[in-house]
Amino acid sequence: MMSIDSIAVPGAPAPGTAPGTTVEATAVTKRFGATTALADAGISIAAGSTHALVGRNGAGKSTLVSILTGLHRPDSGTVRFDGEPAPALADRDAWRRRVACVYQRSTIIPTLTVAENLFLNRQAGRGPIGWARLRRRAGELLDDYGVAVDPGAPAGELNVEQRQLVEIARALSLGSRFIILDEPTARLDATAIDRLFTRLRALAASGVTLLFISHHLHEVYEVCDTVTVLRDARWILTRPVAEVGHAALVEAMTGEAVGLTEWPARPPVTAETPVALRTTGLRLADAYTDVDLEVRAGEIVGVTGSGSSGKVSLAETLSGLRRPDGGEIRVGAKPVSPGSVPAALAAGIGFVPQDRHREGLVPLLSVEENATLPIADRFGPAGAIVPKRRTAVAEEMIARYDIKTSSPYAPVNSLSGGNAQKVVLARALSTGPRVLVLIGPTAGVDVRSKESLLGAVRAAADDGTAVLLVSDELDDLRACDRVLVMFHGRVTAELGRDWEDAEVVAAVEGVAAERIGATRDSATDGIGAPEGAGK
Amino acid sequence: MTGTSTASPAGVAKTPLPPGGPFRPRLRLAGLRDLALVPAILVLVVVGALVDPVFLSTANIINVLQQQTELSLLVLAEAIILIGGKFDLSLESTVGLAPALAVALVIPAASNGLGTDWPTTLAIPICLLIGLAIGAFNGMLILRLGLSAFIVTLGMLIVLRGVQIGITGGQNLFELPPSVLYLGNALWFGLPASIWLCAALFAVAIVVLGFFRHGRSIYAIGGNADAARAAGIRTDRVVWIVFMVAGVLAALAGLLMTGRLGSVAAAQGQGMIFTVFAAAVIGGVSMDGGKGTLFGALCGVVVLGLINNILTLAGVSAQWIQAIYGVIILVALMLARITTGKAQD
Amino acid sequence: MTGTSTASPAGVAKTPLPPGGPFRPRLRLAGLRDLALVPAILVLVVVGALVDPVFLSTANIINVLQQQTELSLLVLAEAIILIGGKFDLSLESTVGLAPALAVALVIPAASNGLGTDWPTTLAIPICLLIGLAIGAFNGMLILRLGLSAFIVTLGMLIVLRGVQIGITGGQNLFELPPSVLYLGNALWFGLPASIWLCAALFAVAIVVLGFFRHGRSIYAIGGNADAARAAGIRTDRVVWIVFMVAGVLAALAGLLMTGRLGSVAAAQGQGMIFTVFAAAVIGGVSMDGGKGTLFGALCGVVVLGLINNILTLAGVSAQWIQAIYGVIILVALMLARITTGKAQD
Amino acid sequence: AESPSGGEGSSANSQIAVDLPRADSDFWNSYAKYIPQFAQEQGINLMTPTNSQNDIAKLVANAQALSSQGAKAIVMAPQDTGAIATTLAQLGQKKIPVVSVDTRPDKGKVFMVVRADNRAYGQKACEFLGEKLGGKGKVVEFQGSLSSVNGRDRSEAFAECMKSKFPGITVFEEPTEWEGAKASAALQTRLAQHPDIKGIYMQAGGVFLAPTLQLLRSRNLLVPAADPKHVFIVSNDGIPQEFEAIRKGEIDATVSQPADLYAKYALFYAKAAVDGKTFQPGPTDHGSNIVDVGNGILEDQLPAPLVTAANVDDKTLWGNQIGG
Ligand SMILES: Nc1ncnc2c1ncn2[C@@H]1O[C@H](COP(=O)(O)OP(=O)(O)OP(=O)(O)O)[C@@H](O)[C@H]1O
Ligand SMILES: Nc1ncnc2c1ncn2[C@@H]1O[C@H](COP(=O)(O)OP(=O)(O)OP(=O)(O)O)[C@@H](O)[C@H]1O
Ligand SMILES: O[C@H]1[C@H](O)[C@H](O)OC[C@H]1O
Ligand SMILES: [Mg+2]
Ligand SMILES: [Mg+2]
Repeated sequence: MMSIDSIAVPGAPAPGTAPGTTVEATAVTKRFGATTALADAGISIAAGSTHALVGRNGAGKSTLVSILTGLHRPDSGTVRFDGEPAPALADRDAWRRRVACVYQRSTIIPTLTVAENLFLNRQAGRGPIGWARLRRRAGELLDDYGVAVDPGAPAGELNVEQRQLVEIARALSLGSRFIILDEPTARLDATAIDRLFTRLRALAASGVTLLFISHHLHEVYEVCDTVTVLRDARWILTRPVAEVGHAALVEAMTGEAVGLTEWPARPPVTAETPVALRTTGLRLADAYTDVDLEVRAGEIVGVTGSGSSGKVSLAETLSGLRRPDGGEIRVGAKPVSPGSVPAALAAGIGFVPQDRHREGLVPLLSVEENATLPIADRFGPAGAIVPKRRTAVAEEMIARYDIKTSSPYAPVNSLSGGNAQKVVLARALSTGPRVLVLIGPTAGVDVRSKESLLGAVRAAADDGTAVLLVSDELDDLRACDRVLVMFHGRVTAELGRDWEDAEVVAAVEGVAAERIGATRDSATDGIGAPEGAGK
Repeated sequence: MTGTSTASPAGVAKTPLPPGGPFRPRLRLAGLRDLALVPAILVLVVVGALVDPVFLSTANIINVLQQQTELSLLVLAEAIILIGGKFDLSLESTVGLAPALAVALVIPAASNGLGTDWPTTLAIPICLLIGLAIGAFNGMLILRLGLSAFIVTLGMLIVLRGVQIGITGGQNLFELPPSVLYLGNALWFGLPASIWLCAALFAVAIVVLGFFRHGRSIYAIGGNADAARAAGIRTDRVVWIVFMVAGVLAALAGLLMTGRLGSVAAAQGQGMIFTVFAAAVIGGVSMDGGKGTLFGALCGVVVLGLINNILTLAGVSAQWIQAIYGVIILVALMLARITTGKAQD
Repeated sequence: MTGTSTASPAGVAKTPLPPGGPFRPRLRLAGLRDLALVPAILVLVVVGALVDPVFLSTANIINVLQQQTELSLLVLAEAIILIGGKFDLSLESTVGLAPALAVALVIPAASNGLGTDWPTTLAIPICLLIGLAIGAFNGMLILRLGLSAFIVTLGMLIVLRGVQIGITGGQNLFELPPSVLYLGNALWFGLPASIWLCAALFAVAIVVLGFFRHGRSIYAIGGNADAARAAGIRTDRVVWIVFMVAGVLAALAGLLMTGRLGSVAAAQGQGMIFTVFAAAVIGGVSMDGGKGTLFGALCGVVVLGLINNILTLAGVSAQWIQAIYGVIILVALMLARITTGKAQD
Repeated sequence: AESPSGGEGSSANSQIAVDLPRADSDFWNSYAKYIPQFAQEQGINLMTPTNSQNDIAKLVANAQALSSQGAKAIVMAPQDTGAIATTLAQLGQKKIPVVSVDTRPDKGKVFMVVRADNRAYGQKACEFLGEKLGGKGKVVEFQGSLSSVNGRDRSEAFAECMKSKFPGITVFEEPTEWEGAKASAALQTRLAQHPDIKGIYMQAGGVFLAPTLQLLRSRNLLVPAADPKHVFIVSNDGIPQEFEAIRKGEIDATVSQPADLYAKYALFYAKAAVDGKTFQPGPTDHGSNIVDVGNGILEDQLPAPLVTAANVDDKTLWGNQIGG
């Protein structure tokens, strides 16, 4: 393992621009109120390279992106494209010619059709828009990128994943020679990631410069040739990917010379352990049918499957957000009345929803209040809330789950994605649930935070909580005792402790078991494989 | 739209299936939503014909249309602003102030003018310019100072009405130059000029909002301003222009009303804004921005006009007419929403 | 410049420091935003005292407060609804209809009653129940049918006003049972009862919205209804209760006004809703839901009351008073926003 | 009773307050212009008039502010006549006499009501139209607001008279809330439905005159009385524009509601009240009658002459005394 001291640190990117530098940001500082998002940071991306930008949640990556794409003006510092000073902030067209971007936050307009979103502000030249033609072009574009979405559908009807695919297709279609992707894979399943990477490699081969942000370090090794690390708003290093080992990269990001945790084996769950969560014949039209499952106290069960496999609907049914068409849910021996979140909470089911922006958090309320919403009745008599008591609980949560916030009273929308996700998890665990249901809890969460999130989940399981973890991420599933795979609304496979990545991937795609492990150029087994960089 | 995924167990599509099954029905449904009020209009026409055969006479139909022209221009203005995600309460006061001020600037002091005695031929351009200026001022406060559109335009509503009373001393202006009276009275090809004007303006606006990049950018801004900005739309400029256009439309509505009623009443336009919102929202324009069509808004205007006309023809007692009117609006609204099968936002 | 990793070779703190400074300042700022209007109120008090010494007399202060009691109850009701992310225009018609219907049910037909002749002691409970029923009906249409709050309550505004004109024939009711007159007239400990009532209701509401689970859930719903639902809040039930409470508050405001004016005017409450919104929004309550405090809203009411009173005392010319009033509101608003240094949503 | 005098009694330094009911009607703006003029003539110390903008809550606030500022008598014109009772009681307790102009409070004590007989307006309009139409035909009536005593008085009297004296005439009652646009739309619809409408009664010329003329002009119905297409119009208020229309033959009559006398005698009675004078029912020295309208309320019913082409140039009519 390389120690951080041994990394040769290149100086700050030089002010004079070397030829062949697509973009260079120098000494950029950006503050949001009391928060310094970037402190004297910089990045320099060579033409034609595929550059990774990594760092923990809140390190300032997205802020740097917004500065590189002209959405924010840096408080100080400069941005140059191909050696030329960046255009004026108001000249959006000039920016768009230089750089295209898939932002971390959706820039899809829900009320417009997919076709119009794809060609926003370039639907036509001066003349009128030919809608039929536009839809046809959109259809072709989507086909090109393998996105099966009706170009005439309102974008608001798409699911998170489809929206992201549309955004990627849009950015790629702009024909810019420099493309930024801010965590494009956080919401994609394995096959979609595969397709994306194929596309990225082709783009890189044709000389397009890419800036790629991800919390999946193995992806960095898979597609990137250079990596820049930000930590606490500062630039830490820029190196060829091949020269930085996985552990060194984590060390640069976290500032700790400690490797990532290998999950210790958990004591096996015995058949005597009482069943905490049981569903019998659970079904929801158009989503899933005949789901019978059992989760024992202290057991962590992963559920995976491709998009539209029904796994999310299943989890949302357990949480009370959806009412099943039939079947029964029991916690312990007691049936849970269906379709009611309060009933599920009362029965002891804690829940981490899929989309933290849409259904996870109340943006204007404080971290403290968001974290304690379901236990608001515990801070005083008759529903009264004694502020001191609540703050005490919140401060404990902030410490326990390592939530990076300026204060318990800070509005939760001032937090970075990973930290916001920790607030949602803290909230789900706040009730001390017997059953914890999570959907994609580590999407968009940095390596270290991911560890602490999963650590918290395992700690809860160790205390006897039954955990049902719905996820596409192999890292998440690895922390599980067993994994159920859903395909087209049914549980089609169950994997014990020692599965291979390829087994899961095959089951997810509905490929018969005998073909498991046969051929597959893995998109997802690159962990600890620095040699997989570039192409 | 029920593409059940369980139905095709073997389908190992490489790409995720769209959640909504086959493509076409969705498209057709979206179109249908625009036509949500058409059945309501048909019902009203039948009811009207049953109430009194006069209802279907050309004269009566023309009356209904003409009476709604001013309202429809305001609805056009408000609908564009709502689609852009903003709000304007002050339009109704522009309806009064713009013609009042324009007239006061051109008529002699003896007829309650301001004594400036500008050439009377300038009355119409001045009136429209005043509307433009009011829109520009609203836009400036909202965009530059970052104030909420609701409260800025509420303040302006009071201020503008107050200014009108101030400069006219609360008098109705009777001595109007003929140019000011013209538009609200003239007949072109046998139809009131105001109907032609409205039809033309709606047609232009429908085409611009439906088929031109600048028009579409209003939808984009109303749907997600950040996304629109990221896509290179100059959101502030577009919103500002929208407010100015709306101001001009309101001033034009004021001109038409002035011509039709033959004077500028001190209270001209007062109380109209509620009806404007009712028409726009019944017509399917969302208060949340980015949603709705001008054709729908126009249908909303027609529905309200027909209800009014039928209630008058039916000779409903003065005592209950307002309650009945309100109930019909509520019911029309529910029907429009239930037939399109969509919850509103 | 760049933080080289060699600078801190040993692993730094386990938990990285928050990028922002210490905890306290942010808290204090949030508190300040509530107090944004306090300087404005102080300025107005000084101006008022300079304009006319009468301004500071106990009698005048009590008058100002009493005149604002009904408005303040409506603002309280509307602020709670706005914080919950909804909208209610019909409150102003409840102010008229609830007492009118209650009175009509208890007085003899000879005095314009409905002939039901229910016991007059029931007048107050009936009035409040009518408010409750209106709120419940609004809530039902909005929640069960998924209609937009704006348009439902706009329709109800027209319907309720119409029903009032219908049942009273547009007449004012002035043969009122003493119980109905009591609250708007009584003095408790030397102050009008209505002032005590308002103060008590605001105090209770401020505590509930600030320090009780149920009150906080209104903020959560207004801030993000989906998230509130996922966190186990019964959002529909809470919103429904909010509408009913608001209806009761509006009915109570109607009772106070009836008592103060000694009759139920046919137009009672008419035109108040704009002022209600102005007060709430000037007081910092957001039209987008989830934001603002009741204390702020109360300050908004006080500011408007003081402006009115000072303009009257100053003997501003009738011709210009409305324009000046509007300008002052606009300026107050800008100042309030600029001092808190925040763009509004 | 008593005669107006510019005497130097105890009222010389007593402040008298006037609240104007609205600033958006020509009738009331004329009244507002007369107030300072007659105050000066009668040697009255007039406070700056306030304006309650048709809003009873503002009227109450204004009355309270005026009494705090030391008004010794208040002249007001509550347009919403029900909602002023409590305020009157409070002013009564403070011994501040009130003179009510144009409208009579439904309840409560006032020193004097200065008004014209609004029922007579409706009656005169009915008789005029009935005769011109020869007792048959169709008539449109623009009703004022049902929530004002004036609107009700005029509507009721007109209806009763039509029913009893001219049963052959069909009346279409159009609710307008005193709004010109509403009247115009209703008339337009009615004309389409009944092209043979022959008469119009508008209860307030200040708001209905211009819209009505404009509409008739566009229908080519503004023709001389001799023409069989002529529509007979009776208006109300007596503003200069109505007189002008009578001279041109566009309308046929109006009731001159005396804005000047309203201002003059409102101030006169306010001053008299401060001076401690009292009045009895009976004829006055200015050609009117003081009537006890019940509950001991006295109403000085000022003359409100019907103006036709015959007397439209009468210099004593207030509408001929101001510019416009
Ligand atoms: N508009 C804003 N207002 C206030 N603070 C902000 C804003 N945008 C970002 N921040 C803060 O700036 C810091 C950097 O945020 P940024 O989004 O750049 O992090 P990131 O590295 O992209 O994190 P993640 O991996 O979670 O996406 C965070 O502390 C964040 O809370
Ligand atoms: N309420 C509903 N009405 C109609 N169809 C639904 C409903 N809920 C889910 N579906 C459909 O059921 C299928 C399964 O949906 P679900 O969201 O559970 O998939 P998923 O496995 O979570 O996919 P992803 O991982 O992409 O979110 C999809 O085709 C979805 O569109
Ligand atoms: O009260 C009425 C007044 O007599 C006049 O006719 O104008 C309309 C109303 O204000
Ligand atoms: Mg980010
Ligand atoms: Mg899903």
